[in-house]
Formats: sequence, structure tokens, C-alpha cells
Amino acid sequence: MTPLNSLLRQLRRPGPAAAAIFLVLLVLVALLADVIAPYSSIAQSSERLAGPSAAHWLGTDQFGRDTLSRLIVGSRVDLLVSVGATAVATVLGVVVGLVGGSSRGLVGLLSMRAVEVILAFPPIVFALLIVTLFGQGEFTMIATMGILFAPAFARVVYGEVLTIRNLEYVQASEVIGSRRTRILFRVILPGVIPPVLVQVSLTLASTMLLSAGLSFLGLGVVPPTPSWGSMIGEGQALMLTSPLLLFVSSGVIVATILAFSVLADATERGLDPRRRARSPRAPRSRPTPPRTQVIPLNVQKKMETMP
Amino acid sequence: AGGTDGGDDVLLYGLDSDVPNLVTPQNQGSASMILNAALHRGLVQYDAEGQIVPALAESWDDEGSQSFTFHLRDDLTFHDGSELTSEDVKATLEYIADQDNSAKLYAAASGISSIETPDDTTVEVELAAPDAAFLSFLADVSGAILPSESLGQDEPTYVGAGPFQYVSYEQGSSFVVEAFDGFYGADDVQLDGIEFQIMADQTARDNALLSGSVDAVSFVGWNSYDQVEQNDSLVLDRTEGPFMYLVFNTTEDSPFSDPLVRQAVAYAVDRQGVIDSALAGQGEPLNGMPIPENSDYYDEQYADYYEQDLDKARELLAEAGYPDGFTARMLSSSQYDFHENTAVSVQADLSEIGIELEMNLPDWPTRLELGAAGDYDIAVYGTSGLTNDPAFLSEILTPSGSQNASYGYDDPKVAELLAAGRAATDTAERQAVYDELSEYVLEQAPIVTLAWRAQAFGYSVDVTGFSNIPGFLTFDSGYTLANTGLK
Amino acid sequence: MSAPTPGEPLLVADAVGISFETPDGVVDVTRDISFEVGAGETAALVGESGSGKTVTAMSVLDLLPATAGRSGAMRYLGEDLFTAPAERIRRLRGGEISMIFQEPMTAFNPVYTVGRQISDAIRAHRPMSRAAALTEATRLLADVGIPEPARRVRSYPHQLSGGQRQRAMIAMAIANDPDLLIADEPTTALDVTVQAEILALLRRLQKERGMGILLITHDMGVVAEMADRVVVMEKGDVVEQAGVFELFAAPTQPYTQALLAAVPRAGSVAAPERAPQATDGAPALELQGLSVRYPGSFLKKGFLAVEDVSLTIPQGEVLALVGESGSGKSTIGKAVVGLVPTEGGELRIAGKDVRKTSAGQRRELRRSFAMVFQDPASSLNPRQSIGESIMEPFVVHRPEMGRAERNTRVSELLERVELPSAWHSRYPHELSGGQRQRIGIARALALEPALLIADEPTSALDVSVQAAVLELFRTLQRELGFSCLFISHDLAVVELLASEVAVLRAGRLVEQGATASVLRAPREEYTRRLVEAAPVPDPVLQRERAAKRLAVGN
Amino acid sequence: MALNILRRLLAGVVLLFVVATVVFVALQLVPGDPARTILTGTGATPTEEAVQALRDELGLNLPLWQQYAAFLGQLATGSLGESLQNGQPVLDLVAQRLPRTLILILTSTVVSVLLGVLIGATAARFSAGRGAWWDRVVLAATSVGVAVPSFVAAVLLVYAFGVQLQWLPSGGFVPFERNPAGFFQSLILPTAALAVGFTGTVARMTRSSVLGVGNQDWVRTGRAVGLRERTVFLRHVLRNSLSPVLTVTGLQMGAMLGGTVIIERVFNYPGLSGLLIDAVTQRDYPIVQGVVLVIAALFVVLNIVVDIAYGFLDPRGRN
Ligand SMILES: Nc1ncnc2c1ncn2[C@@H]1O[C@H](COP(=O)(O)OP(=O)(O)OP(=O)(O)O)[C@@H](O)[C@H]1O
Ligand SMILES: Nc1ncnc2c1ncn2[C@@H]1O[C@H](COP(=O)(O)OP(=O)(O)OP(=O)(O)O)[C@@H](O)[C@H]1O
Ligand SMILES: [Mg+2]
Ligand SMILES: [Mg+2]
Repeated sequence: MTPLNSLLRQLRRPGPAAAAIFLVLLVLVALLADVIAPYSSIAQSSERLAGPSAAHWLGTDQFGRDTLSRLIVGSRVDLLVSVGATAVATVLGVVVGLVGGSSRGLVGLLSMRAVEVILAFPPIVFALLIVTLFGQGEFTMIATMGILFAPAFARVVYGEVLTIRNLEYVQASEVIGSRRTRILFRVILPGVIPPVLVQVSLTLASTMLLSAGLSFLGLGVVPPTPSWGSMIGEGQALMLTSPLLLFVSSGVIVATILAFSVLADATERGLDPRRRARSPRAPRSRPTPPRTQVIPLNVQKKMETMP
Repeated sequence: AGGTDGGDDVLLYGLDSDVPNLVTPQNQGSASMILNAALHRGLVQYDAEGQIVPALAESWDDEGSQSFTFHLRDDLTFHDGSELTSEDVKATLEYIADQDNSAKLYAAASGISSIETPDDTTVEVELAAPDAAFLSFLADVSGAILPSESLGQDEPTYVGAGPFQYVSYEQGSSFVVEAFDGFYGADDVQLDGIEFQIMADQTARDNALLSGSVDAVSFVGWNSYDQVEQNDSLVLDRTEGPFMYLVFNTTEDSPFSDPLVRQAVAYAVDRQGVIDSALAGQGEPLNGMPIPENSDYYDEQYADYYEQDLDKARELLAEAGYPDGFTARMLSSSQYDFHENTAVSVQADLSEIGIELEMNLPDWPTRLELGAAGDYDIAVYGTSGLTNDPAFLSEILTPSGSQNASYGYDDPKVAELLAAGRAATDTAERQAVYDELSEYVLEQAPIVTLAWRAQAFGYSVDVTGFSNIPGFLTFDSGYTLANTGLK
Repeated sequence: MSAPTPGEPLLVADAVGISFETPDGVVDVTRDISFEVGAGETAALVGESGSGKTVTAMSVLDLLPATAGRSGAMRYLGEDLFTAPAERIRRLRGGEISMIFQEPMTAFNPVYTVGRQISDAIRAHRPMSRAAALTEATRLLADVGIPEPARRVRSYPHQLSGGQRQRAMIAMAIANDPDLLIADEPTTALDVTVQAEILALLRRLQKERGMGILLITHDMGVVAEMADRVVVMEKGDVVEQAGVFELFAAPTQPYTQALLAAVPRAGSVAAPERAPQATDGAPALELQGLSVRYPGSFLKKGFLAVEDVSLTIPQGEVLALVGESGSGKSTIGKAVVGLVPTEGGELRIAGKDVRKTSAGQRRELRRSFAMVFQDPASSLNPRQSIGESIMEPFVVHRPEMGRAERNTRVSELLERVELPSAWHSRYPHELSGGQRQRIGIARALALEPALLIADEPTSALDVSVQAAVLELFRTLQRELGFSCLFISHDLAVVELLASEVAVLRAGRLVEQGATASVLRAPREEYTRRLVEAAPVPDPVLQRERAAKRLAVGN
Repeated sequence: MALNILRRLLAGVVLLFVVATVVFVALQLVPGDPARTILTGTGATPTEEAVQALRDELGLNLPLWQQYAAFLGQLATGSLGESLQNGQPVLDLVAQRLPRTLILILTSTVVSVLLGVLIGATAARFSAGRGAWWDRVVLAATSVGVAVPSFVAAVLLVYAFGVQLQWLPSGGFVPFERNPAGFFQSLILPTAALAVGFTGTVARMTRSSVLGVGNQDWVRTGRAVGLRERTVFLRHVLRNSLSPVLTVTGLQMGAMLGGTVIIERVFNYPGLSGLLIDAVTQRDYPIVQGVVLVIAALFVVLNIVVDIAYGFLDPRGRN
């Protein structure tokens, strides 16, 4: 059974299946946003901060814009930016972490110290710098957040590699003569995937939230273009007077993260040969066919006496 | 020090920001104004209605708005017990008039040509030219008189001649003062002390007020107005002080160099929309000149000049040669929600008449720099006049206040009228000048005003005597702490 | 705890069947296994590698993975353990019934010292202070013959040699004076002298306390020495059971007969024929004054595991490295392939100093040698199917080889080590100990290396499979003229395979020479003891020898 | 190992130098003029002359290399310079706020790690069979925990416990010397707000890691010697699962060094993050540089501690 097969098998379980369907729908919504959205996402009206109604299912914001339409259109930026940034962070971080954790010399030292430089750098200063150098836009956001979050991956991977690199099966591969890249990516990497998957789902959440924080620096999505993150930011100011906006925008993020988490969990399970063998409801022991006969044995065997 | 505990009447006050190194003559924001008003007094001050009333100077003679003779009260002392004499007044005014000291009142004080101190309680100030607004500038808390030896020192001494004296300061946390027996009006001071608790966050401040952990707070968040108003044990004391407006890049490259286009903008914007979306509904439309109602020079005719009229706006645009509109760069800042939201609201309005705005919403310092460099076509700004006197208009209509004014706008006629308004000594005469100015400015539309912003103090019903000085003077409300009491 | 009287059946397996849930469905690995172990008695479970010995043993204390299903009954003093409540089982575990696992390498938690783990086991059953338990653990380590027990008790598992870990495992199993000891290949990693001591220790305990032993082993010499009764398993079934004397004298089943016939006996074979000497001269492996030191913690000086060892393996020769457990055999092996840094001395493979070659050259060189690790379980990537593991050398060194060809080669290799070629996609945890070991061998032989470092490659194999593997080695040697550093404690195998023997003790070489002369006429006292301690697969003879040894020991 | 630490500390000094330089350059590149920002305050109207005069006074008109040299010179003498805004020594500002931030980081770390490990471990332990519902609850709850912005948690906490119930102060910091009880009370809500996401993170990592370790052979050994299930789980599963937990804990602690600004704002808690953000938004270069350096230094130490802790968690990886 190949890992791919077993991954697909995991998707047949109800939780992961629901999560996958949700995400597929989300992608469809993002792709077809303009067609599906009942209103323009930026058209203002005098119907401000309205509650849910037949016309506006999720109400309106302080500009009188339809919240549902903004969520639908906003999904585009969020998926693109969060998924993009997380992908960048994952790839960058995993590579640096693998190299840093496995090379004992200068390279190892330098790569992890480089990670520390970025980590030690407060995101706000970093983001300011990036927006200055590259201007605003989705690409900048992906790059900025990708670099901001990569060190976390690097640390996670680094920590795991410290353990794994000492295991005998890694040494076995070394003895075979595998190149370093092979050892890193084919031998060690599979072992660090579980924590990386967790980190991926955490990072997706963080990037969605941070895109709101970045717009504070003028780096995020440019208003009035909607994004979930910026909607949360808008909802924050109104959270005690009209909580609906905050509630729905946080809600979609939570749901998305939950779906990603469930999928990550299923992937992890699918990739671990010891865990995937187990089907959800395994009979612990099978009923014994009734038996009466015991094989006759010479029970009365004497003990050997030793001098 | 001490004596702020026990059964004394100590006011717990939620201050909107920290002021780590109080330099009284400088502009350090609204929180510093509250502290300065508690610690210090100038020659004159504002009363609760915003009228100029005697402070350290018991009385004064005003000759043609050009030469002033102040008569100080007898036996004035600073908190450290030293005497306050005319020499201190002279030193303070000279300090303010020195450009190097970046004093808030520099512009007004720079008009001083000489200061004489014939005796300990008399100060004669001579201006180079008449300035009808001179006193109203001096009444600002940054005009406080300081011990001459403390001027220019690195560390604040907090020694002044105000109703309260310094007890302790813990950075980022609290600033404590106690009543000063030697204050000239000590008999009216009811509080034994004030503990200012520093609460930079709006929500934190609102919550502190609502939960009763402080007696009063500097500014209530717009979204909390209803909650405070509905709370029986709290008072929401509001005024419309600062205002929001649009500035333009009026240099040749910008489409807004044409007054017709600017007029079109003035007709296109939905001012109530700005209030509802950016100010949480807490404000008043500002359809004309930004002169507060309690000013002597308020004129309804010029206050309600522009109404939203999209057809008219489109006509004007077409007339200016843009029948299909154009694309332009909008500058605002995302650091302040209300700046950003104003921009978004205006963007939608202008889009109606074919002007598409590309948003640039950097953080505040960047916004200021871009503004000063003219790196925009149209921008949102908010300000408050230093005084209620229309003299403040120079800050938003002439290059002297470059960053508050439209970039590149330098109309000699406006400058002339502003100078005339300041030089005129007679109220009616001034009124005429300002009417002419209003007429001209509204027509030229170098700026387009949008809305008055509500500014409210919140306090417990047990707090007496404290009040929000209306209009631009709201930030000077700390003066009323001298008459504040606790039930 | 009722002390059972000798002779009463302590454990009765009644038609025990074990199945595993696999992605391809439920697979039965044993059926109808029935046997008994009496108090004070030793029942030996022998049989083919992969026949189900380990799973049967593990089923007793409910230690099988969650994917396993059990049927039948396992009665301990009349109580069916398969249906007993979990808490009851827990109390029995490690107290009345204890278990020695087949693979002691992975059986210890790497993050605790062995002393801590043994004392935890003690404290699980006896109220005792931590310090007292640690003292007890030290005593137990001494009992199982680990030198410097006070130091080892503070060692982490990875700091012990294979045999030391196995002995620590035994110490842990006997810590609480069990009534029944289930010992799954307890001496596979031990040299014969230590093995003899351990067996003596077990017999003493058995005699003193009437302990029953269920002994799983593939070493017929051990069976001959220890067992009262022998249960022979093949492919998940019991094929024969008999008393040890009857069985050795007259095996009835063809499988048993074959099993006994395949046992190599020291001194019974002619010295292996030599492959034609290579002409170009450079020896396949040359060590000169090699020393290896393991780093110590903090500022302490490390442990000198190998000291001034010089060896030469001419091309096409097999050199056997034998010696006491913990003497540094594996360390030398690892040093040769570059897994542990050397402290001093010279090391040349085919005339080249590996440590002084460039990375590219080293890779090239690595293609020419291979290693079989002592511990098959931890040297296989748990996330890789065994097919992928065996394929790895091809992927690394023969990128031109197509997928189909690789698969064919893997199937071939699997068959050569007596495994079904369809097992490509199995994972290491789904295999038996001996099966895993064969995967290691298959992987090492994949590229037909010129030099093989084989660290106890047949320790977990039953004699029939072992014979097949040895035959494979010999064929390769004949055909390819490959050279081999063969680390083993099984002198009979050594004699079969090696032309030269080096004897190692406490990190130093004590004797070296042609196999025949060293083993038949040892010059050193230690070598002589080693040779004498080798068990013979004859119950009568072996017991006599054991008794003599004991008498001498006393 | 001692040598290793020394090496790391040396590398740390280099790192600080790099960080210092990068921050310096970054601040020069970023638009926004400290003088203008100071003079504008909350909406005043400085003249261009005033702005230039202040720039001169603050030394901002000096050539860049001179400013850089001055900055490094200061660092060499152990000074972090003075605030452009008000001339306060940056070291004093940091010294005052750092302990408060550290206390908050410490309390929330302790709470989050304890709770997170407990939640994650129980979820993993019962992930199959009858307890599976708990695992699902945890997966969902931690998703909420990590996806809900911290200000929402913070504001809700203030609103519930500070404003409505009035059990705890709605904000502010009470120094321990002044009032020990008040000190602890003032820590509760900010700690809780910070712990929401942190706990979720730790719980997720713990859960995943425990699931991976649960099948190792030594776990079986633990059972075989008769340890109670709980003991087996704690000693042989959980303990071996802690290295990724340690990693995320270190990361989170580091992130909190300069990243608790929202919590500090909402709870009116004067910490390091607030100082940093204020300084950034006012372009108070010396404060930004100083705080970043201090944070970086703490980071170096934190990472060394974490790396040493790896060695304790797994003796195989030592040195
Ligand atoms: N990582 C390590 N740190 C410290 N000491 C170690 C380490 N690994 C092994 N040792 C010690 O080095 C010695 C030699 O170990 P080695 O594994 O080479 O023995 P061996 O001859 O292979 O024994 P066995 O036959 O039991 O496998 C042993 O005493 C062991 O305790
Ligand atoms: N988890 C598992 N899943 C599927 N099959 C398994 C699993 N564990 C063991 N098996 C299979 O069960 C059979 C019996 O294994 P067991 O370990 O009992 O063999 P053994 O008799 O102990 O062999 P050896 O002498 O090699 O140790 C083997 O064929 C093995 O492949
Ligand atoms: Mg076995
Ligand atoms: Mg060994």
C-alpha cells in the first residue's frame, strides 16, 4: 500500500472527508466569487450595520456593504495569501531546519543563527522594511509572511532532526553512500513531517490573522478590497456594539483552520505505517471457536537434576 | 510627598497616553495638556465656556492688539516655594519665542518684539504687528509660566504654579499630583489629589470607566458613547472639537489643481456617510468653514455651504475637462481607523462621479512624510485649531502649516486676508475680513471639510465641576480640574 | 502470591491463534498453538524465523499491537489471561510473569538511563525508595555479568553495546523474581562465555525458586542445555513437541529433522575454501593502531572503547571478529564505515584512507562496501516499506536503473534471504526479528559489495535460514571474491565462513590467526575459554559440560 | 557542552551585531521622519523650519556613516542611547518594562504548557476508542484557540471579568512591592488572554507528537514490566514526545518578547511590546534599536536554553 493510497483511504473517514469537501467548496467559492456574491463587495449603502435579513444574510458593515459578499470575495485573498505564505514558509523553513540540524559545522551554525536573526527581529519592523522595499500587494504579503514564518518551521524541523539524525536508520543510509540531499529529504524529512503538519495548520491561522495586522502598516490588502483578516480588523472596533461582523469573519477562519487541521491529522495518520494499519473500529479479539480437546502432553516430565 | 490615600478626595483619572518627559512649552499631545493644566498656569486661561479669563495675570491692558501689559497677582509662588515674578514670565515667553525650542506657541510668540519688566508684577509685551489672537494663544496650556531656571533643562521638574503639585510618576503606569496650598485659587480647589492612570488603549480606558475602576477618562471611544450615556452613574460630556477634511495636491500635475475639480469633490462627498462609517456616527457634518459655533466669527451661511449634489459635481467635472472622470492617488493612514475609513467612504463617493482613487494607507509617520512631500493627489487629514480664533486657519490654508494644508497651495489673497484678520483690532472689522475670506476660500476649495469629530470625556456622576470646554478647546479641559470635586 | 509447586502446569496455551489486521485484510499468523510450561521447567519454543514464536510469547501478557487479534486461551495457573481484566494483567506483568524481548536495542527508552528503567520496574511491584531500587538495579547488572555495573547503571541505552543491553533486559526481567519467565532469544547478542553465565544464572534461579521458563531460541546448543521440553513451530503451527532428549535423539517430523541437521558444529567442518587471491595486492581493509573513544559528558574524558587495534583483510578473505560482549566489535565495524570518529590510528579500505578522501570519492568508495547492522530493527526506516529499504542502494548508486528492474532485483534479493518476494510493501514493524535481520542482509548485498561489514548478521536466524544465508555468503565470495569483516559470537558459524579470526577483549586484540589454528589450538587463555564455552546441540553432552563449568566456577 | 555554550554566546554577539546593523539600515530606509512625527503629535502644525531644526538637533542630518558610528560607539559603551522624543535613556525604559514583560511571558508559558500538554496528551491518549469524542473536541477547540485573534479573547475576558462581573481589575499593572495580591490579580487576565492561542499550539503539537511515539517498542517494555498505564504514558510516551513541544514553547516565548502589544494595550499593561510599537509608529529610532537588540539578546539566550533542553529530553542528541 503506497502512502498515496493510504492517504486517499484516510479521506474516506467522515471527518477528513467533510474537511476536504469544505475546502474544495471554499476554493470553488473563491474562484467563482464574482459570480456567487450577491452584491458588489465594495458598494456602500446607507443600510449600515444591519443585522441579518433576507436581503443581507449576514448583515452589513459600517459602510453598508454586504458582509456575505465581502466574505465570499475576501476568501480569494485569504486563500491565496495564506496558502501561498504558508507554502513559502514551509519550504524555506524545512530546508533551513534540515540543513541546520544535520550539519555540524559552520553551515549548521550559520543557518540556525540566520533563523535567529529573523526571529529576533520584531515582525513590525521587518514588515515595514519589506513594504518599503517592495511596495504593497499580494506578492509582497506572501513574501513577507513567508519569510516571517519560515523560522518557526526551521526551529521545529531543527529540533526533530537533532533526534532523528542520531537514529541508526539514518546512519544506515549514510553507509550506503546516500548523498546528503537524499539523507535530508528522503530519510530524515519523513520523520519530521508530523510536527511540520501541525505547524502548517497553525501558520495558516496566523497568516490569516496577520494579514489584518499588516494592513495596519499599509502592507496588507488595500481597502476597500475585502479579506477575512481585514474584516476581523474592522469587526474589532465594533465588537461590543455589532459583534456579528467579527463573529462571522472569525467564524470562517476558524472553520477553515479546523478543516485544515483535520486534514493535517489525517495526512499524518496516513503517513505513519504503524498508525494507518489500524482501521477505526477493529475487533480487539476475535471470538474463539469452541474447543474441548487439548493436545496431550507429558506433563509429568521430571526435572533434570544437576550435580 | 504622599497624602493621596486614606479618606481624601483623590480623583482617579484614566489618561489617554503616557508623557514620559513633560516639556510644558512643547506640543506633546492631549495627555500632556491635561497634566500641564493640572500642574501649571499661564498668564491667562480658558474657563469652562472657553472664554479667556485671568490666571496668573490678574488683569491686563491691551492696546491695539499690539502692546499688552500684564499685572500679575501678588504673592505668586511655584510649587517649590520660590516666588513667581515678572522675570519668570519674561524668561518663559522668550523661551517660547526661540525657534530652537520647538515650542507649540512659537508661531504666536515669534511676533513678540520686546518684553519689559518694570517691576516684579508687571510685564509689558510688545508685538511687531497687531495680533488679535495673541491672548487666545497665550491661554493655551503650553503658555504656562515656568521657573526661569527650569527652562531648557533635560529632566522635567514638574514645578509650576498650577493648582496641583507633582507627587510621583511611574512611567507607563501613573502620574500622581496633590493639591498645592500656595496656588492663588487654592480655596476653590476641592480635590486633595489626582491619580492619573495611563491607559493608552481605547478599549482599556472605556472598560476602566464602565467598570468603575476610574472616576473619569480622557476620551471615550465613539463605539462606547451609547453605553456610557445609558449608564446612570456615568456622564458623557461631549463636544465637537477636531474636524476631518480633505487636502489636495494643487501643483500642476495633479487634476486637483483645478478649483472646479475641488468643488466637484466638495459636492460629491456624503458627509453623513463619513460620520457614520468613520466616526461611528459621533460627529456633525461640516459643510463649510471650520469655525466652531461658539466662536465669535461663526457664520451659518459659510458653515453650511456645500450640500451633496452629484449632478452638480459631475457638471463641474465636465466643465473642468473631465467628463469621464480620472484616476488619482488617495493618501490616508491605516494607523487610525477613522482616517482610513474616511478615505474609504470618500473613495466610494468620488467613484460615483467618475473619480477613481487608488488607496495608499501607510502608517502615520510615513503618511506625514508623504503628505509633506506632496506625494499624493488627494488626502485625508484631521486637526483641531489651536484656539477658537479664526487665526488658526492659516495652519490649514497657507504653506506655513504645510502638512495640514493642501500641497502647493499658496494663494496670496488668502495670506493677505488672514494677515488682515489678525491685524484688525475691532470685532466687526475682523468679522468682515473673515467673511470675505470664507467666501473666497469656499469658492476656491483648497480644502474640502467633511465632519466635526465628537470628543467626549466620560466621568462618574459623583464628579463635579469638571467639564469639556467646547469646540477646539476641548483639549484644554484640564483647566477645569481646579474646580473639580468628588461627591 | 502462591508459590506453585514444581511440575504443576504454570502456563497452558490452548489453541492460541493470532491474527493481524493489515491493509489487505486480516491475516492469521498462528493457529491452534497449544503447549504447557510447568513450574521449575523450561519449555523451548523453536522453529523457523517468522513462524510465530514472538507473537505467541507476547500474547501471554497482552503486549501485541492493537492491530492484533487473539483467539483460544492462555491459562496461567488455571486463569485465562486472554479474558482477564486489564488491571490483573498489569499486576502479573513484570511481577509473576516477566518477559525478555527479542530486540533489546529498541526495548529501552532512549531518554532514561538503564538503571532508572530497571529500578522503575522494581518499584512497580515493590515499595522501595528510588535510591534502594537503584542499588538493587546495580546488583542485578552485576548478576548478569556486566562489568563496572555502577557506571553502566548510569548509562543511557545507546551507550551500551548490544550484548550489554540484552543483559540489562534480562536483569530487568528477573528483577522481581518472576514465577514465569518468557525469554525471547535472550542470548542472541551474547558471546558464548557470557551466554554460558547467563544460562547458568537462569538455571540457578529456576532451581532456587521453581521458576518456569518459556524459552524461545534458535540456538540448538542452548536448547540442548536448557530445555526440558521442546515445542517446534513451523509457519504458525506446532509441528512437534517432545522432551529434549527424545527430540534430539529421534526427531519425528521432517522439519525438525532438517532443523537439527542444519546445525553447524564447531570443529565439524573443513576450513572454507579460499577464493582466488586477488593479485593487485592492496588489502580490502587495513587497520593500524586504531583507537576509538566515545565522548564523555561535560568535561569528563570519554570511554576508550577500542585501543590500538591492527587488522588486515586481504581481498577475497573473510575475517571473523569475535570476543566478549562489549569488547568493541561493533565499534570497530562502525569506525570502518565512518560512523564513529576514530581517535588514532590508520584505516584504509582498498588502500585508500577513507577519512582523507573528498566527498565525491567517498561516495564512490561507499559503493564498494556495505554494512549489516547488529540491530536490524533500528537500522530500518520505520516509514519505509522494506522494498524501499532494499532498493535504496540502487536508487543511490544506480540511478540509471528503471523502476521495474529495481523491483525485480528486490524480489530476487528477498528470495535469496528466504523471504516471499511479495513482501515488498510490508513495513518493518510487521516483520519478525529474523525477517528484519534478513532485510538488512538483503540491503547490504544489493550492490554486491567488495567489502562487507557484517555485525552479527545471523544472530536472529534459525539454523535453516542461517544455513541458507551462509550459503549465500559463500556463493558471493566464490563468485565475486568479496571480503568481509564478520562480527559474530557464534564460533561454529565463524568456523564455517572465516579464514581468519581475530579475538577482541576489552577493546584490545588478544589473538589473531587462521581460523583453524585459533579455534582448535588457542594460545590465549581467553580464547580457550571462549572455544570451550560454545554450546553443542546435544543435550547429554551439553549438560555435562555445563555442570563441569559450574563446578569449576564454584 | 560548556564549550558549545561559549561558542553559541560568541555567535550570539555576532548575531546582535547583525541585528543592530540591519535594524539601523532598515530604519533609515523606512519612510517617516522622527522630527516631523514628534512635532506633529496628535495633529499640530509644525513648520518646515521647525522640522529641520529638530532634525539638526537630533543629529538626523548627519551623514549616515556618522550616525552608524555613533550608534555602534554607544553600544560599545553599553548604552542604548536616548529617546528622540523625550531624551529618556533607552536602557532605563527597557529596564523598567522588561521585567513586566518577562513576568507575563513566564506566567502564560507555565499556564499554557501545563494546560496544553494536558489537553494534547489526553486527546492523543484517547484518540481511539471510547474517548475519541474528547480528541475531536480538542481538535475543534484548539482550532478555535489558534484562529481566534488574541484581541478578541482579551476584550471578551475584560468584558466578562472586568466590566460585567468585576472580579478582576480590567487592566493596569500593580507592582509586586506595592501590593502582592494586586500584582497577581493584575496578571490573571492578560495571562489568560495570551494563553488561549499558546495553549492551543502546545496542545496540537503534543497531540501529534504523542500519537507518533505511542507505538515505540519501549512503550511495550514499560507495560511488560508492570507499570501502570498512566505511568507508561507519562514516562515512556509523553516524555519522549516533548521535543517538538519544547520547540513551539521556545518559539512562542520568543514571539511574546515583542509581540504582546495587543494584550498590553487592551489590559493597559506597560510592557516591552507597547514600547516597541509606539517607538516604531513614532520613528523613535534609538528606542526601536534598543528594544530590538534587547529582544535579540534574550532570543539568543532563549535559544541556547532550548537547545540545552533538547539534550536533556534526549540524551542521544547531546553535544
Ligand atoms: N555511545 C557510546 N557512548 C559511550 N560508550 C559506548 C557507546 N557505545 C558503546 N559504548 C561502550 O563501548 C564498548 C564497546 O561497545 P560495542 O558496541 O563496540 O561492543 P560489542 O563488542 O559490539 O559488544 P556486543 O557483542 O555486546 O554487541 C561497550 O563497553 C559500550 O558500553
Ligand atoms: N504487526 C504485524 N502485522 C502483520 N504481521 C505481523 C506483525 N507482527 C508480526 N507479523 C508476522 O507474524 C509472523 C510471526 O512473527 P513472529 O515475530 O512471531 O516470528 P518469530 O517466530 O518470532 O520469528 P523470528 O525467529 O524471526 O523472530 C511473521 O511472519 C510476521 O511477518
Ligand atoms: Mg521472534
Ligand atoms: Mg555489538
